[in-house]
Amino acid sequence: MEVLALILIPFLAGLLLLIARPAAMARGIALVSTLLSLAVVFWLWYTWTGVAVTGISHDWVPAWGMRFVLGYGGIGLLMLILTGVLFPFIIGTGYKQPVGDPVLVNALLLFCQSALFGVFLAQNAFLFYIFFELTLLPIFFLLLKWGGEHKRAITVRFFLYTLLGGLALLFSIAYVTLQTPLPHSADFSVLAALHLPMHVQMWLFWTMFLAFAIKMPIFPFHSWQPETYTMAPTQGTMVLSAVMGKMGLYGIVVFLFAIVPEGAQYWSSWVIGLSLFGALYAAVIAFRQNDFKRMVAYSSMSHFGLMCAALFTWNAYGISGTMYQTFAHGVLMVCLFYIVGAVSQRTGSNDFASMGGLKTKMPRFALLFMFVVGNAIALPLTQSFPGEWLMYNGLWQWNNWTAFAGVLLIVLGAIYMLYAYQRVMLGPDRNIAVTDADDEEHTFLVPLILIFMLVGLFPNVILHLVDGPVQHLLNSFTSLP
Amino acid sequence: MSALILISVLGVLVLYLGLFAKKSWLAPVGILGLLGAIALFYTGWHINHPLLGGMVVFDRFSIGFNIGMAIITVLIFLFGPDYYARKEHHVAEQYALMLFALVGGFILTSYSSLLMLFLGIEILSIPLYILAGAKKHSLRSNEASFKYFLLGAFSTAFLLMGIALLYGITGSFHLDALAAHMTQSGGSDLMLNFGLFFVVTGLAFKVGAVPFHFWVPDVYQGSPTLVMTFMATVVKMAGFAAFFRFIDMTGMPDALARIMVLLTIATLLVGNVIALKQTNFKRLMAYSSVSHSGFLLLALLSDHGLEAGHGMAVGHTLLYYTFTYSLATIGLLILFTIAKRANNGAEHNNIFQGLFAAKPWLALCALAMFLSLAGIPLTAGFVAKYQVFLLAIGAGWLKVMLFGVLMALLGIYYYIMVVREVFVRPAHTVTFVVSPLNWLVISLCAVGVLVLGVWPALI
Amino acid sequence: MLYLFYFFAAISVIAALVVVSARSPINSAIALVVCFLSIAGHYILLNAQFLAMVHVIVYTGAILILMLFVIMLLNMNMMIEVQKPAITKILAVITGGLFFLVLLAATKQGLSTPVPATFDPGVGLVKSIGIALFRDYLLPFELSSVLFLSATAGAIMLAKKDNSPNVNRPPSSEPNGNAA
Amino acid sequence: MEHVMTAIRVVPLDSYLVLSFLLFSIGMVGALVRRNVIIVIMCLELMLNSVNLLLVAFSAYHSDPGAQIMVFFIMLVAAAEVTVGLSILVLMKRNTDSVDMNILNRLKW
Amino acid sequence: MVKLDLLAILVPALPLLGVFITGFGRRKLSAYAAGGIATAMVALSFIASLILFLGHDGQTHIVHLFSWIHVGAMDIPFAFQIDALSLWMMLVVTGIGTLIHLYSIGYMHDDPRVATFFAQLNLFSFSMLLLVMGANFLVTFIGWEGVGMCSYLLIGFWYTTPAFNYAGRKAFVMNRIGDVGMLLAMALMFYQFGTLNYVDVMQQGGLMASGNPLIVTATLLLFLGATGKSAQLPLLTWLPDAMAGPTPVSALIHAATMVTAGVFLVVRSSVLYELAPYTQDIVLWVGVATALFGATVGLFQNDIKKVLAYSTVSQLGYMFAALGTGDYGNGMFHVTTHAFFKALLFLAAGSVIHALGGEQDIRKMGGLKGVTKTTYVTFLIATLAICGIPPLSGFFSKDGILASTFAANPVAYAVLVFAAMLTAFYMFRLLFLTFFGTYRGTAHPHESPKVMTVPLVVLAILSAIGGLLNIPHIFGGHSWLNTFLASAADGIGMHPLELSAGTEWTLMAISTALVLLTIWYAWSLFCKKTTLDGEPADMPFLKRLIAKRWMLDELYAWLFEKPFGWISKHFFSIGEEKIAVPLTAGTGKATLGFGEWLRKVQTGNSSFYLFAMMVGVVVLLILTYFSA
Repeated sequence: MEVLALILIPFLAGLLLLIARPAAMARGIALVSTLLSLAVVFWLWYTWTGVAVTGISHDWVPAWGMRFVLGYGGIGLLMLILTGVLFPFIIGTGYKQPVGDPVLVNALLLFCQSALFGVFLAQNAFLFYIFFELTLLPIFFLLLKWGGEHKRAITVRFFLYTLLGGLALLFSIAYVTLQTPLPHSADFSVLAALHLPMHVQMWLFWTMFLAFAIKMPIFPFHSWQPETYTMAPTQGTMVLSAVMGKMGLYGIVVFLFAIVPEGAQYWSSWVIGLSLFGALYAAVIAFRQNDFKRMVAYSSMSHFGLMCAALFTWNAYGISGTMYQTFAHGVLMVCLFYIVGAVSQRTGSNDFASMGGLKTKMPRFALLFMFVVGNAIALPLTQSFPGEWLMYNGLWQWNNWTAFAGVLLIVLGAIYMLYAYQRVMLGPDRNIAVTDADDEEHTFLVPLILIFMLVGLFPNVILHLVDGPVQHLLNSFTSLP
Repeated sequence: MSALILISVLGVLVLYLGLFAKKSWLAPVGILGLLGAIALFYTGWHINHPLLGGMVVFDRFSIGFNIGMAIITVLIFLFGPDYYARKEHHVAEQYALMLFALVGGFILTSYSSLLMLFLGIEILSIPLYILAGAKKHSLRSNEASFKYFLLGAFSTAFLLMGIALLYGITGSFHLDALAAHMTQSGGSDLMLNFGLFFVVTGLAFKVGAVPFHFWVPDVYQGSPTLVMTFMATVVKMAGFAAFFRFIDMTGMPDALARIMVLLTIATLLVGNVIALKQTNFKRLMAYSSVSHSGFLLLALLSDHGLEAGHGMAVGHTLLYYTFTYSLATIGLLILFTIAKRANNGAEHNNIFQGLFAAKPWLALCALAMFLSLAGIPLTAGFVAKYQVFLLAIGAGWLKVMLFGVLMALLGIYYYIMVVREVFVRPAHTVTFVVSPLNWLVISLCAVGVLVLGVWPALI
Repeated sequence: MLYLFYFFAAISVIAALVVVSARSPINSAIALVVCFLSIAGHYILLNAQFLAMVHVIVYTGAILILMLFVIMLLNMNMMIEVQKPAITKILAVITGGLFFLVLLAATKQGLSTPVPATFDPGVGLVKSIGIALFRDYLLPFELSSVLFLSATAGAIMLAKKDNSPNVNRPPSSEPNGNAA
Repeated sequence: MEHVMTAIRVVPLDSYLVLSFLLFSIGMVGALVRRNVIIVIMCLELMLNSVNLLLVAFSAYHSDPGAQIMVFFIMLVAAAEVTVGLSILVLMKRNTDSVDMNILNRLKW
Repeated sequence: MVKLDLLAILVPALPLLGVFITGFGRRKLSAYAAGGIATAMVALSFIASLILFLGHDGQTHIVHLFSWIHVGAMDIPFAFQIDALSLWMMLVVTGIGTLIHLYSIGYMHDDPRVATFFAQLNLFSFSMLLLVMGANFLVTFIGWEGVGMCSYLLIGFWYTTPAFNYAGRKAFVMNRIGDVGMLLAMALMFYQFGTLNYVDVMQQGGLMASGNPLIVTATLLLFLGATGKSAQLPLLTWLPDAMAGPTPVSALIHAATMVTAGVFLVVRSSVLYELAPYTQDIVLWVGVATALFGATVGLFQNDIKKVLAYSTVSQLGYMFAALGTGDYGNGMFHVTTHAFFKALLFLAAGSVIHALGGEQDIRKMGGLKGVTKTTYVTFLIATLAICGIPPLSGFFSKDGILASTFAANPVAYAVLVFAAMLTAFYMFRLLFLTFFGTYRGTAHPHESPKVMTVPLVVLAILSAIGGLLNIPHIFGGHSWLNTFLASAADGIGMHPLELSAGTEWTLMAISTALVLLTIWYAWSLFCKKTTLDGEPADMPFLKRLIAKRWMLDELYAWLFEKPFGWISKHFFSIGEEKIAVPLTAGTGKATLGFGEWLRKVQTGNSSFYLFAMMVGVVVLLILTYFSA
C-alpha cells in the first residue's frame, strides 16, 4: 500500500494544485506533499529487511503481459530515496528562484515526481516504460513554458530525442514480452528468467541501451543535453540531471542486465569505451565553457559517462559504486544547479563574464559553494568519493587502462570545477551589487551539504542497500551457461 | 440485419424531416436511430452465421466495428447542431447522406462476398462525394468533391478489375471460395495475384495508403469540417474493416505481402514526413490520417506470419486503433471548428493559441487527444500503437516495425508542434465560443482516449 | 463466331481510341455509344441477352444521354479544351502501355480457371438472372436502393441552384488557410 | 445445348481477357491524357465496361449467373456515379466557368 | 587500550573541533581568540600525541572506528594505526604545527579573515593527522586529499589576487595528477591483496618475490602520488608558486609537513619498495635530480620565499634520494630536521617580510641584522643547519643521507654533494643579502612581536639540537630515531650502513669542507661587496635558463596546458558545435526539408494525381509480376 501511496501522494497533490489553484500556498502544499512522500520513503527504508518487496500485483491487460506490479528491491529503494530526498529541495528551489506560475510549476514537478516514483517502483517492463515516458511530459511543459533562449526549438528537440530512445525501449519490451512463454508476461521476474539466444541479445542490447544512453546521456547521444540543461529553468534542470538521468542507470541494471546479460557483457567494452571517452570529452569541454550552467551540464555528462562505464564492468565494485553514485550525483547536481541559479539570479546572467570577485560580497555563499565544489571534485569524506573510488576499482578490475582513463577524470574535474569557482567567486571585487546568501538559501544548501558530508562519512548506509542486489545480479550472471 | 434496415429507413426519415424543415429534429432523431441500431447490433452479438445467401456475415468482428462506427456517428451528430447552426439549406440531406454512408460502412465490415464489398464501397463513397461538396459555393469544397469523385471512380475501376479476375479464377464472388482456392492451389498463380493486388488497390485507396493517398489531404482540407470528421473516422474504420476481411480471407500470399510491405512503408513515410511541414490544421490531420493508415497497414501486414488464431487479435487491434483514433480526431476537429470561428475562419495551426489561457479544461482535453494521436503512454493511442507493434513483432516484421517506430517519432513532432500552440498566449485576444454540446463531446472524446488508454481491455 | 468476336473487338477498340482522342466532347460521346454497342454485341455473343439489353438501355439510353445533355447544358462543345503537354501524354501512354503489357504477359501464362463440366445455356437469360437476383442477391439489390436514393438526393442537392447571394464568389476572397 | 457451349468457347477466354485489358488500358490512358472532365468520366465508364465485358465472359465460361448480376450492379453503380459526377461537374462549371479538371488546384501541398 | 583509542581519536579530533569553533565563530571571535583557540587545539593534540608517544610500546595498534566503505569483498575500515612512524609524524605535525599556529597569531592578526585562516589551518592539521594516522591507504588518502584542499585554500587565501588563485589551482591540480597514481596504486593493491590495510598489505606484499611486476607497478604509482605531494620532478612547479600563501602556510604546509607526506607514504610502504629495486632506483634518481634542480634554481631567485621554496624542493630531493637507497631512517630523520629548520627559515623570512611591511624581494632588503636581532640569529642558525654545518641538526641528517647514497651509488653522491654546495651558496646569498650590508628598501623595518619570535627561538633550538635524535654510531650515538622507527615497518631498518668508519669520516670531511668553501665564496660575493642580480632577461643564457627554472613551467605550458586548451577548444568548437549539435539539429532539419520537398509532390493537380496513382499501380503490378 505504501508503494501506491508514493505514486498517489504527489499525483493527488498536483491535481489539488491544478484544481484549487492556490497561488499563495502552492509551494507550501507542494513542499508538504514531497515531505510526506519523503516520510513514506523513509518508512520503507526503515522497514526494509533486505529482501525484495512486492507491494501491489494486479492484472491489467493479461494478453500482452501487462500487469500492474509495484515493488522495490534494494536498488529501487535507493532510487526512491534519491527521488524522495531530492524533490523537497527541488520544490524548495522555487521559493528563492521562482519561475512562472507557482501553481503550474509545482503541479508539473509533482506529476514528475509521481511518475519517477512509478519508474522506480514498477516491476513490470511495460509499466516501467509507461512511467518512463510519463516523466517526460511535465518536464516538457516546464521547459516549453519557462525555458530560456530558444526554448521552443530546444525543448522539441530534447523531447523527440528522448522519445526516440523511449520508442526503442518500447520496441525492446514488446519484443522480449513476446519471447516469454505463454501466457506472455512483462514482469521483470519473468523477463529475467528468459535466456535469449546470443544473436538476439547482441542487437537487442542496443535497442535497449539506446533509450538509457540518451536518457543519461552517454556520448555520442548527448547532443540534446547541454543546450537543454542550459535553457531549462533551474528546477527543470535539477529534475533532469539529478533524477531523470538516473533512470538510465537504473534501467540498465534492472532491465538491460537482467534481460540481455550476455549481450551486455559482449558489448561492455564498446560501452565502456564510449562512456569513458564521453566522460573525458565532456570534462575537457566543460573547462572551456563560458556559461556557468552549461559548464555544470557538461560536468554532469562527464559524471554520467564514468558511472555508465563503471556499470558495465560487471563487478560488485563498479555496479555498487555506480548505484551509490547515482545518489551522490543527484545531491551534487541539485546543489550545483541551485548555486548556478542563485548566482545568475544575482548577476543577471549565466555568463562567467558577469561574475567574478563575488566572494568579497558574499563570503557565506562562497563557503557553501566551496563545500559543493569539494563534493564535485570528489574529495574524500564527501559523498562523491566512495562512489568514485568504487567505480575506479570496478574499472581497474575490468581493465587497468580504463581505470587510468577514469582516474584522469579527477584531474579534469578539479581543473574545471576549481576554474569555475575561481571565475565566479575569486579575484578582485568587481563591485557588482550582490547580496550574500540569505536564510532561505542557507536552509536549502546546508541540509544538502550535511547530507553529502554525512553520507560521505558513512557511505555504508547507501551501500548496504545495493550490496545484496548487486551480488545477486552477479551471481545470477555467473550461473548462466 | 435489422439495424441495417433501421439505418436505411432512418436516412429516409431524416430526408423527410428535411422536407418539413424540422432542422432541430434532425440530429436527435438521427442519434435516437443510431442508438437503436447499436442496441440491435448488440442483441445480435452471439449470432454468428451468414445471412441472406452468404452475402454478409455478422460476426463479432463486424458487430464490434459496427457498434464502433455507430458510436462515432452519434458523436459526430452531436457535433452537428452546432456546426449547422448557421446553415439553412440541405442540412437534412447531409445527415441522411451520412446515414446512408454508414450503411455502406456496415456492409463493408460484414461482407462475405466481393460483390458486397464493391457495393459497400460505393454506398459508402457516393454520399461522401456529395458531402465533400456540400459547401456548394466554396471552391475548395467543390474541388474536394471533384477530386474525391474522380480518383474514387478511378480506383473503383481497379477494384472491379480485381474482383473480375478473382471471379474468373474462382468462379465465385464468395470469400470462402477464394479462401478455399488459396489453400488449394497456393498463392503462386499470377492472375490470382493480380486480382488480389487490384482489390487491394481499391481498398488502399479507400484507407488512403500511399501511393493512393493523393485525395486524402485535398479532400479533407476542402470538405466541410464535419464531413471531414466523418471521412477521417467512420470511413477509415469501415475501410480497414473491409481491408482486414479481405486480407484475412486470402491469407496474404507472399507476393501480396511484399506489396503490402511497400504500401506500409510508403504510407508511413509519406504521411509522417509531409505532415511535418503542414501549417493548415485540416491538412495536418489529413496527413496524420495517412500516417495512421500506415500503422494500421502494419497491423494488417502482421496478419501474415502470425500463428493461426491470431487473426482475431489483428481485428481487435484494428478496431481499437481506429476507434480511439476516431475519438481523438472528432474531439480535435470540433476544437478546430471552435478555434477557426474564433479566428475568423483561419485554419492555420496557430489558431489554437490562447486556448489554454481561455479554456484550460478544453486545452487539457486537446492535450490528451493530441498525445493519444502521438502515441504517448496512458492514452489510447499509445496502447493502439503498442498493440500494432506487438503484432508486427509477433509476425516477424521486425524491420518494418522499426521503421514504423521511427515514423512514430516524426508523428510526435508534428502533434507536439500543435500542442505547443495550445499553450502559447496569443498576441491578441481570442474569444472561444463553446456550445455545451461541443464541450460535452470534446470532453467525452478526451476522457474516452484516457480511459481506454488506462483500461484497454474495455474494447 | 470468332470473326464476329474480332469484328466487335475491333470496333470497340477503335471506338475507344476515338473516345480518348476526339477533340470534341460530342464526338467522344458518339464514339462511346459505338463502343458500348459493340460491347453489347459481345454480350450477345456470350449468350447474355438480358445484360445486353440492360446495357444498351442503361448506357446508351441513360448514361450517355445524360452526358450529352450535360454537354449541351454547359455549352461545352464550344469550349476548346486545353491540351496537356506532349510529354505528359507520352508518359501517360507509356504507363498505360506498360500496364497493358504486364497484364498481357500474365495472360500468356494462362488462367488457372477451373472450367465446370456442366454447362447451363440459360445462364444469361432473364429467368435465371431474375431468380438469382431475387433469391441469392436480394440484399445487394435492396441495398442498391440506398445507393440510388443517396445519389439522387445528392445530385439534387448539388445541382440545385440556391438563391444565395455569393454565387460565383471570386476565388481569391476565400481565406486560404494554406498560406504559410 | 452443347452447341451454345461450343459456340461460346470458340473464342478463347484469353481473347476476352486481352480485349478487356486493352479497353481498360485505353480508358485509363484517356483519363490521364484528357483535361475535359466529361471526357474523363467517359473514359472511366469505358474502364468499367471493360470489366463488365470480362465478367460476362467469365460468367459464360463458368456458366454462373453471379457475374452477370455483378455486371448488373456495376451498371447501377455506374449510373449513380455518373449522376453524381455530372452534378459535381455542373457545380464546378457554375463555380469556375470551366470544365478543365486542372482548374481546381487550390488545395495542394 | 581504551585510553590509547581515546587519545588516538583526540589527536585529529581536537583540530577538527578547532575548525568548527573558529569556523562557526569566525565573525564573532577576535583575532586573538580565534588564534588562541586554534593554537590550543593543536597544542592539545600535540600533548595527546606526546602521551601516546611516551606510552608507546613498540607495537602496532589499530584503532578501529567504524567500517567506512563496505561492498562485497571490500571492507575498508575507518581506522587509525598507531605505531612508531605515525607517532613520530604526529609529533612533528602537531609540534611544528603548534609553533606555527602560535606564530600566525602574530603574523595574521591584522587580516580581516583571520578566523577563517585559523579554521583552515586547523583543518589542515586535521587532514595531515588523518594522513599520517590512517591505518589503510584510503584513510591516508582522505588526509592526502584534505591537505591538498587546505593547501589550495590557503595558497589562495588572499583570493582577490588572481595570480594567487591560479597558484592554488595549480598546486591542487598537480597534486591531483599525483593522486591519479595514488588511486591507481590503491586499486591495484586492492585488486591484488583484497585489502588496503597497511598491516595486511605489507604482510602479504612481503611474501612476494622481489621485482614482482605488480609490486613494481604499485610502488611506481605510489611514487607518482608522492612526487605530486612532495614536489619532486616532474611535478614540482607548483611548490614555488604556492609561496603565494601567507608565510605561516608556507612554513607549515609547504615546508614542514604536507610536502613530506610523499616521504611518509614511501616509508609507510617501505616493505613494498624493498621488493622493487627498480622503483628504488627511480626514486633515488628522481630525488637526486630534484635536489640538484631545486638547488640550481635557488641560486638566482630574488624572492626570499621562492629561494626557500626551491630549497625545500631540493631538500625533499635529498629525502627521496635517501628513500631510494633504502635508508628510510635517515629519510625520516631529514624530514624531521628539515621540518625544524625549514619551518624556522620560513617563519623567520615571514618575520622579515612582516618587518618590511610585505616586501619579499631580497634586492630591497639588507642590513636587517641590526634591526631584527632575534630573527637574524634564528635565521642564521637555520641557515647553518640547512647547510649541514656540524653539529647542527642538518649536518647529521644530510650526512646520513650522503653516506647512504655513497654506499648505493657514488655518482648520486657526487651530485648530492654538489647540490649541498649550491645549497650553501644560495642560503648564504640569501642571508647576506637580507641581513648584511645596508638597507636598500624604503620601509621602516621593525622587529616582530613576541608571539612570533618565540616560535622562532623554539625552532632555532630544535634546529640546533635536533641532530641528537639520530646520532650515528661513529659519533657514539645509537641512531635512536632509526631504531625507533624500525619497529613500525619491516622495511625501515633493513639496510644498516655498511661503510667503514674511515670512509664515513672522509665523506663528512669532504662535504663539510666543500660547503665551507662555498660559504666563503658566497661571502666574498654578497657580503664583502653586494652583487645583485638583475632581471632574468639581462642574464647570460645558462644563468637565465636556471633563473627561469630551467624553463620547466614554459615546457609544461607548451607540453600540457596548450594542448589541453587546444583540445578543449576544438572538442567544443568542432566536436560539439560542428558535429554533435548540427548532426542532431541537422537530422531534424533534413527531415523537415524532406517533408518540405515531399509535400510538393502534392501538386493539387488532379491529372497528376491520377497519373501518380497510375504509376504506383504499374510499379506495384510489375513487382507483383516478378515476385509471384
